[in-house]
Amino acid sequence: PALLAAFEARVANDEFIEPKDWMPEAYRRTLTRQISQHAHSEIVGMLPEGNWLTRAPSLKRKAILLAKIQDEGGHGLYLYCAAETLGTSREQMIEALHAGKAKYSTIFNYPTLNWADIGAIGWLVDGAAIMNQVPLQRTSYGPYARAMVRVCKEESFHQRQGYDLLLEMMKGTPEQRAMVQDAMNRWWWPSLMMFGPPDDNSPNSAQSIRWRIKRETNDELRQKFVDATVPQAELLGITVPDPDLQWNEERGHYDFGAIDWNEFYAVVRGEGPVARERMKARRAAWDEGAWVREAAAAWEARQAARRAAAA
Amino acid sequence: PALLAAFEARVANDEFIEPKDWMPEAYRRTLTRQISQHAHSEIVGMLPEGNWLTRAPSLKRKAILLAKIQDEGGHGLYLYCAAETLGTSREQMIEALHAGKAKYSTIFNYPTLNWADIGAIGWLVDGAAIMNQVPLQRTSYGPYARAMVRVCKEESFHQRQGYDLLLEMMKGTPEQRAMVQDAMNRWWWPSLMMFGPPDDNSPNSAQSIRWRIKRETNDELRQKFVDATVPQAELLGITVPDPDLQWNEERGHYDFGAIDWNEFYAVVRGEGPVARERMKARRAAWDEGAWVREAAAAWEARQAARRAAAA
Amino acid sequence: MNDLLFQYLLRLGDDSLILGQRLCEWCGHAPTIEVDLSLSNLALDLIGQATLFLGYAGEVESGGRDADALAFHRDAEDFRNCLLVEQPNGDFARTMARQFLFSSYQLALLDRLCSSADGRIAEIAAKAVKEVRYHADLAADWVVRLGDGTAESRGRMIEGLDDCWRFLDDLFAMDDGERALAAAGIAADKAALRPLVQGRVEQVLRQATLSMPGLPWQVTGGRTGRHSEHLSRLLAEMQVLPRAHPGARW
Amino acid sequence: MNDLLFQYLLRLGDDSLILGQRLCEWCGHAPTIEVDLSLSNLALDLIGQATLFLGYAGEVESGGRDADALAFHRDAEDFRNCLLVEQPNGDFARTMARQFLFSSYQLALLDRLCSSADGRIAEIAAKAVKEVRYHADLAADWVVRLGDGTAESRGRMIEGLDDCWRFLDDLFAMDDGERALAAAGIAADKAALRPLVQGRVEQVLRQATLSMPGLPWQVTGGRTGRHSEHLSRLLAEMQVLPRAHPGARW
Repeated sequence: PALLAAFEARVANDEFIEPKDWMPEAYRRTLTRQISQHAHSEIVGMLPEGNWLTRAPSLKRKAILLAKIQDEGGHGLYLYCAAETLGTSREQMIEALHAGKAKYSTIFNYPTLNWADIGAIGWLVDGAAIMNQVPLQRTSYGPYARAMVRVCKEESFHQRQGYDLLLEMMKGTPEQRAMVQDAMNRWWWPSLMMFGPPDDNSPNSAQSIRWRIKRETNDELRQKFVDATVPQAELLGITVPDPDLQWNEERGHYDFGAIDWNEFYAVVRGEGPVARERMKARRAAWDEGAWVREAAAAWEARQAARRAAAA
Repeated sequence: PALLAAFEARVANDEFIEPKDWMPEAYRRTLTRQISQHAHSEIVGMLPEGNWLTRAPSLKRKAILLAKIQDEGGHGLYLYCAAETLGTSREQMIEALHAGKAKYSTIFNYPTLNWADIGAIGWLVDGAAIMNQVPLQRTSYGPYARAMVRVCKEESFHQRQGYDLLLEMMKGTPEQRAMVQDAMNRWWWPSLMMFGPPDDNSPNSAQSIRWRIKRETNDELRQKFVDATVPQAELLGITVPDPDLQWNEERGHYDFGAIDWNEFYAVVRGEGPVARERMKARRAAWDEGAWVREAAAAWEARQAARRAAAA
Repeated sequence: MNDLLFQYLLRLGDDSLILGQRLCEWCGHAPTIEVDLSLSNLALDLIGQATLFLGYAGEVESGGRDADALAFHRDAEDFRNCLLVEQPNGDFARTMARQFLFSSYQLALLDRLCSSADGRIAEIAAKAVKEVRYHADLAADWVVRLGDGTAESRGRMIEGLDDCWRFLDDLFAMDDGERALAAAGIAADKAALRPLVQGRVEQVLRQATLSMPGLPWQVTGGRTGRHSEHLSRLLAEMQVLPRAHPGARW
Repeated sequence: MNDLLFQYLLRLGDDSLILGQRLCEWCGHAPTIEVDLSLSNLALDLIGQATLFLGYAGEVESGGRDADALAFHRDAEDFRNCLLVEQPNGDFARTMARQFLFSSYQLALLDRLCSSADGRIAEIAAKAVKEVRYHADLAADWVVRLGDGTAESRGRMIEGLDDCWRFLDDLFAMDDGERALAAAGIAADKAALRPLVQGRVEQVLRQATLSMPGLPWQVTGGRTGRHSEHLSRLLAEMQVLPRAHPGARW
């Protein structure tokens, strides 16, 4: 109880908790779940973009996309490392993902159907991710907060690249402009869902905010995202697929239409449009790579034995 | 010895030998090898054409090619049946193929690189096959001879379709005409090799001719093919890739250049340009289909048991 | 009405075209020669149907596009096939699960279209329905044989059906345009077909000693051009020559 | 001489482009995240080299084609890459066997081209040779680790090397044009490079406790546009958007 009080005081004081510090089990569990979920999202998130990598329409775009996906893999890597400081191994986390016990962002269960989707993911999905993540740079757990600093910097860069891709396409042929609008039509609502269930149905929020694992509510962040994104859509010259969207002078915010929460919960349950494909791809990569990991481990062990024998 | 004499007399008299008739072991063995090799060629021969089936450039051409490959599968099927009448099961023959013990026509170890190859295979490869097979309609083994009647009829049809495909392309764009010439450049020499080694290096020929398993020598058939094909190439408007080719007034035949027998023997050894790919594809189809064959057999057995129990 | 009819014919033709194309991928790679030949048979029938439906679509459109133009020069979002037929072959069980569901649906549909108020549709349907009766029987036979075969084949068939089950609503999806055509006796009322198809499917699964999977969240959009990630890849391969050589004849 | 130089630059650029494209296929599917990242690294370097070599090729040609036009609007028979780089990835051992042989070759080549009489080639080579040294080391490490790892990885590495061994002559093939460029100090004399590369390969295989495979019948033709069946399929995928939307900018 004295430990707990001291812990709560440090958190309330915006100090960082470090791996060797005492922390409540629930804090450890919640953080592990949140960070590993974030790591999984980075890794699974490589797939929808990877789907167009081999079909990127110019050498420059191919290189940009490749570098972007590589950054995501890098984020996944240091997020797994951050989570490991809490006592769960990367293998355990990956197995939980493959067993369907761990979640990842719902957004990656939607298909990428044309090249503009690559831009839309950068602009909308990374944009939404940034909204979620910027406050986490000051989250209470040190390794997570530091990881977030690097992640946010790179995500901002990706968001600008995505927007730039769409701008370029909007200057192009009618077919290209139609692709951009089509991408917007398909990604808008799933992007809003990325902020999670509405506040009145978000059970863990209060404690997470008290622990500085979360610093703003789902609905606050969602509103911020809408407010920031709508003018960008106008600048692009595309329509937001929401007839109820309008500026509310009084609130100083955009009002927007009702989200289809049935769809959201179906996707959370693992029934998203391409959820089966995503999990199959990840499991296949892992299972088919087992012999490589085993070989590398066997070789390392043999080298270590040789070094020991030589010493 | 009396049996043997009677057998030789019947063969010399151009009578058909039937499955239940007595026959020398060497005759049975040679025929089994020859028919199964022919069956394997039909089945492996589905692959180079299948390579372009999903890329056929019109619905009509896709249907024609599909029907053609289907015919080849059909030929394979009744050739295996004909070979089975000699006492070797289809499974045994297929396993011999996959183990590299049985051969198939060298020609199918060359890649199909553009759409004109589909025409060239019909025209040249089926054309060469017909030259080889027409005499076999009168071969001494009844089931083989009867299979050949049907095979030859269909192959002639394929040959005309192949030639028609090339004619159509020659009426097209410069790129299309270049494809036809390129196909000719690549398929001409391998087609000549289809008739096998030169007569002075063809060990089994004499006995095979005596047994009416073969009715003309390799070099005779090859000459026939050249004589028939060169005018067709001229009609198409393409060049035969052989600077030594010229009409020999005295012989009443075309003279042609030296065949690269080193290449031929390498391909016979299983080192043809796509031999690995062909065998991998066949083995994969067989191995990955094992569970289907087992399931079908298990179901049949269960049905038979049910019928027996009900009777 | 002409545009509605055009759209409807695309739906009919694209279903056959895309499934025929998928079946072509099996060619030379099936578990037995007999299976290889029967898959080719199905593919040939389907390509033939596609040629007729898309040919008629081109006439209705009167814009100078023939069946080949429609097959080889449209982008993914302009295709109107259901999501089910564009799904990858997977193993043989998945291919047969897909075929069984699609052919059962197509059989009921064509059976109805034999008495379409549009004479051309009725004519094509009358020809195709005979083919599809054979497809549906063949696929049903395999569902039974694999479902009631070995433990492995049973597991694969269950997995194959599971993979397809998300796409059933999409198969029967109708928009206002199609409803108008149905009211005019030209199109079939798919809602009315569904119980028929479901009955047939249940019967075959019972024979296969399999239970009906529950209905998971349904993925839809094929009929309005929102496809899965697989279609654009299928088309990249199928269309490569006409795209690389615009204007060439083959 | 300009056409010879153009052809030579295509050979250099196409090797990097096609291998880079193949490595892109691994993205998101590698055995570990670390491996995924290192394969992306290789691919990025290779795409970058392709951009430089093909860009320069376009300038030399002076026909208004830039690197993208050359990458996305040529047919398979106009590509000049060696057969090795267009071979499918297969499993990770095969990918690494291919990478090891190609990078060992490319390292020796670029090392020589750093002192090319053509300043632009020398410049590009000087940049690329640093990247490729890393590629060659990385691939050699994996050849050793897999060759001397477990029984399974050893078997796979042997199989992977076997798969590649048919394409070695093609890798070093030179025609008269290239020999003329070599005589002028612009191109490298590949015949002179071969023993170097072979020595390096032997050394690494020894470390991997593997023996040098014998040289089977060699398949050649990549440098003159006679490719394997794989290249046209790779290009159908890679080029699909620019082909479907001629004239569009991205």
